[in-house]
Amino acid sequence: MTGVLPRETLIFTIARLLEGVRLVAVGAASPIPAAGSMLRRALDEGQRQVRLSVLGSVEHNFFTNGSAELFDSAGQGRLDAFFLGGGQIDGQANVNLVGAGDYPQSSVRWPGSFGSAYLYFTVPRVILFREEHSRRVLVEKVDFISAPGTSPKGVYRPGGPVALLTSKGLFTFDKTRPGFTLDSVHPGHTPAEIAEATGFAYDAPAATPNTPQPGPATLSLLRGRVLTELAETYPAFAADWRRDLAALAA
Amino acid sequence: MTGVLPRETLIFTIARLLEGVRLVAVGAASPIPAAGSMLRRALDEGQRQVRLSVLGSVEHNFFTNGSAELFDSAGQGRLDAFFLGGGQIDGQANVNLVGAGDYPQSSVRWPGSFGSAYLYFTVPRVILFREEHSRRVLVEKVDFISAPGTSPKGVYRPGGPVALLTSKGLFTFDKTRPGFTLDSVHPGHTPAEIAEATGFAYDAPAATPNTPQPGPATLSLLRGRVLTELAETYPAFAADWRRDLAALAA
Amino acid sequence: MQADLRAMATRIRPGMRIALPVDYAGVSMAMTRPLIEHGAGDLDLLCVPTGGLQVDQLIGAGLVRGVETSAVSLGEAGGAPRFNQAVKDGAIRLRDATCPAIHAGLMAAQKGSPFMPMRGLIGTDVLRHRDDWRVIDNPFAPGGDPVVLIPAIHPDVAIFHAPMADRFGNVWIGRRRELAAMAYASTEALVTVERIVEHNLLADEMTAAGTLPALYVTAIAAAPRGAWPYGLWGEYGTETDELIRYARAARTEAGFAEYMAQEVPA
Amino acid sequence: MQADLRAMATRIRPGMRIALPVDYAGVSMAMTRPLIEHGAGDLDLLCVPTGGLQVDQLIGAGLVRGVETSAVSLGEAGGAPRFNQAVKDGAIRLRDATCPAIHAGLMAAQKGSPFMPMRGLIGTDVLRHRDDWRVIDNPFAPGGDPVVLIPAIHPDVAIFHAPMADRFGNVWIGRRRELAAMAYASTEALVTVERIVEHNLLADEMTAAGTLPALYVTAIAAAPRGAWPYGLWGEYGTETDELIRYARAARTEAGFAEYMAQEVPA
Repeated sequence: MTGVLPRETLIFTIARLLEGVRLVAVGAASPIPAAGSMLRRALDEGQRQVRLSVLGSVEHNFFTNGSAELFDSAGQGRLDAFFLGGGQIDGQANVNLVGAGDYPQSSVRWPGSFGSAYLYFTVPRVILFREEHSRRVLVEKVDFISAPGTSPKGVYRPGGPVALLTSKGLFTFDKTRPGFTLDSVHPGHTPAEIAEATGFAYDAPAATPNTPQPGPATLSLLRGRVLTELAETYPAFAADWRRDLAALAA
Repeated sequence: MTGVLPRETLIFTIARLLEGVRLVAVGAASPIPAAGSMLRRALDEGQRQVRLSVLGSVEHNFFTNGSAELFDSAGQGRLDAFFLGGGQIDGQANVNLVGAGDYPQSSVRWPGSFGSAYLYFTVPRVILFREEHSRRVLVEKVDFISAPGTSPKGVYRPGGPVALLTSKGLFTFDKTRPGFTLDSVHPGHTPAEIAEATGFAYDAPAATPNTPQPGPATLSLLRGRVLTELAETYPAFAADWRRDLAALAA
Repeated sequence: MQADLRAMATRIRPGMRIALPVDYAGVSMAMTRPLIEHGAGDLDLLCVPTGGLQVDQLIGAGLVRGVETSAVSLGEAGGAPRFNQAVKDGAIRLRDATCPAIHAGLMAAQKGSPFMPMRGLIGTDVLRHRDDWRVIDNPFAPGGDPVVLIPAIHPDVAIFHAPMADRFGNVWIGRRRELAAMAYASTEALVTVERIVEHNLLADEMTAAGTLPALYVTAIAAAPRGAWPYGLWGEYGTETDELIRYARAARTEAGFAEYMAQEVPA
Repeated sequence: MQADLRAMATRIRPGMRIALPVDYAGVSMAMTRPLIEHGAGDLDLLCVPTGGLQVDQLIGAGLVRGVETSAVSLGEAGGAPRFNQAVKDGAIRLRDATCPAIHAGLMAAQKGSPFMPMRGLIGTDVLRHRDDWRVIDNPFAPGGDPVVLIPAIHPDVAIFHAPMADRFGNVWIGRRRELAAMAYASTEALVTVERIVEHNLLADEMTAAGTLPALYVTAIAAAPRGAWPYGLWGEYGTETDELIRYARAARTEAGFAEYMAQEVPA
């Protein structure tokens, strides 16, 4: 389907994954998850209230009890969805935000685990989002477990991963197996390309569908209201997006 | 020593017991402890800062984190002194704020333990203050321990009672024994009268001194600045005090 | 009686656990009569951390099954007569606590933790009568060092009164952070306010600092002088004479009923 | 360099544990160079709950023995070069944490409790490398249910930047309550502010709601734009270009030294 930008597919996919949420939090510097959450909010308007908190933002942060309040709200069961990236993500949905190689003297050091070692356990719908889809990122086994994909029976674990979204496709996660299943492939990509770029084993249907694209009404919401809202917090990303739209129209 | 009101002796005694404190907290409806704390603050001015918090007061309460902050400040070791009363106080300095008779269906029910079961453990200098000095209040053994006077070895106990002040006299508390020692008798009272009115055994020197009285400079501070400060929070008590002063002068 | 207060009261169902604030923090006295009229009983009241007039009236009205509290009194007006009578009669299940233990239980719920440890309490009869608390040896100490664990307290509903709310559902609680703590820990929060303002309280940092976000607030109703006869910090003082009048009347069941039948001044 | 900033820095002694806030909460960048000039080393930094430019510069200056943090980065400007180098070299003792664990440790200190329990963490390598944390079975659960205990964190000094203070020593921190949490848990708090006002911040309820009382504040100095190049909420934004300029320069030790030798714009 032409006329839809790759980033719009990602945003729309995130909005689909957020169906039914009441409160979603987005980390700093996460324009696509933020846009997906804003689209969800716009789509649900009049039916249910979707609240969105963007960490580190003054504008889109309604918390008033310091940086602990996000984690508290998760502990209270009020936070329905959150996004995690990761320097490495493996086939059991273990996430590594700390570094590659031996710990602590990592050969490559990333910033650190942030709140993942808590939020991955407590937020019911964690969406793994990493645009880079490569064997460097999607590995057989992470070098350091910032947060595990699943927990043994008896461990308090109301939360966990539901999906992994990359620039190439969407996987769902089955915690009973545990493992990923390829759910859909984004336009312009193929199942074979995904297999080549993925370092862990996963299930895949015989024929993997294409990732659904936003219809005209959704697209107009996305390019109108959502783009405007997003521009307040992510002006650079919004400008890029507008440039791409102009190129598409040309 | 004539010319000093009984309540002024009590206030001055409290100020003496507070020597060296940095932060003292006073419960609601405690004008004499509040006045003693204000006198301490006035006496120390220019040498050390004495902070005073009166619970439930808007004027004299500098806390900004709700009613938990008093207890937090005690846990942090910032609160040096606090006052406790008690429906019953026994010879081991156990305090009962809950009720007389069998628990829970007390024959007389008092409000409850408030913060005593924590503050008695954590505040280094707890002053037991109860004006009524009778065998009904000062008992052999309390019916309910809201807070114990001492704790076995191994129990975290940086705080505890240092003295018991009544309308008749002042006792100090020795936690090693444990027990009270009569320290001084207020003007107008006698050791024999105290023995008669006290329901628990205590040590007493062969000759018990009189409770020290404020000198002229202190008295003028007390009747000037302290009385004025106190009147903001305890207008009725201040008016009574002024009436007694007028009678004294007449 | 205002329709919106009555509507808020209908959210209360029998057997719920209700968190109510200390007398000086912002008691929604305006909700007391609607709660009694609504009549949902078997309530377990949690006083944060002590109770007063509202608790006494709900007990007097027969709606209360249990009370967890660090104290109940009418302050300068003396003991709480209906509470004291119910204690004597063994008519309510009493859970005597101490102020920081109630704060600790709410904090555990706020954090999503199963419990909070707390110093003190060892050797008290408060602890001895709480079979829902536990004592463990501090695992960080070389040996011994008993410490009390207070389980999380999860009220169904918190009810309180505050100076203002905005029309987006945010409530200004100022420095009375225990009101936020109650709301964080509770499933729902019902709030009465002196006034509802048009501007968003979160829109500037000065008002935002004292604001409980709408996320934690279920319903709001305007109730001017809604804490009366209690005062509201920064707004008006307590009418102690009225508390004394109540204390005298409520010494008997009949006197209580007569007092409660009177109209509340607007 | 201001004399009062220099005087504040002299309160730091070698080996102290220093709490520093997350980049958007109010970092006292104005104190960074005075701290380096003062030169007290062997510091253990506690990032509340993550660190950035200030942490990187203190590490680069060789003052840091250990870092406890949930992350260190320069945000949009990328990784923290001196931190990353020190990690690779094994030059600092690293205690990787997760944000709520740092909040929990500070909360334990605030409450005077020996530890706080925290959900999550089980099965992570974060936990596996923390021999100072403990796992116990939740005593309130029928069996099993492991839960992690985080010991109290007691920093010697908290250092942060806020919009204003009054001349009585009270500091307005707005809704950035982690700054209060840091101060409660720490023995001392050193605070820089945009401005010092004449009126008492506690005198009216609106400003009081966002005020950290002087009880917790050791020293205050005015340092206009004292968070630069970070922003200060409600005051000014982050100058990302400057962070990028630093990130490039500090890739090498020499580049770092050259950057730090430059004057800071007033």
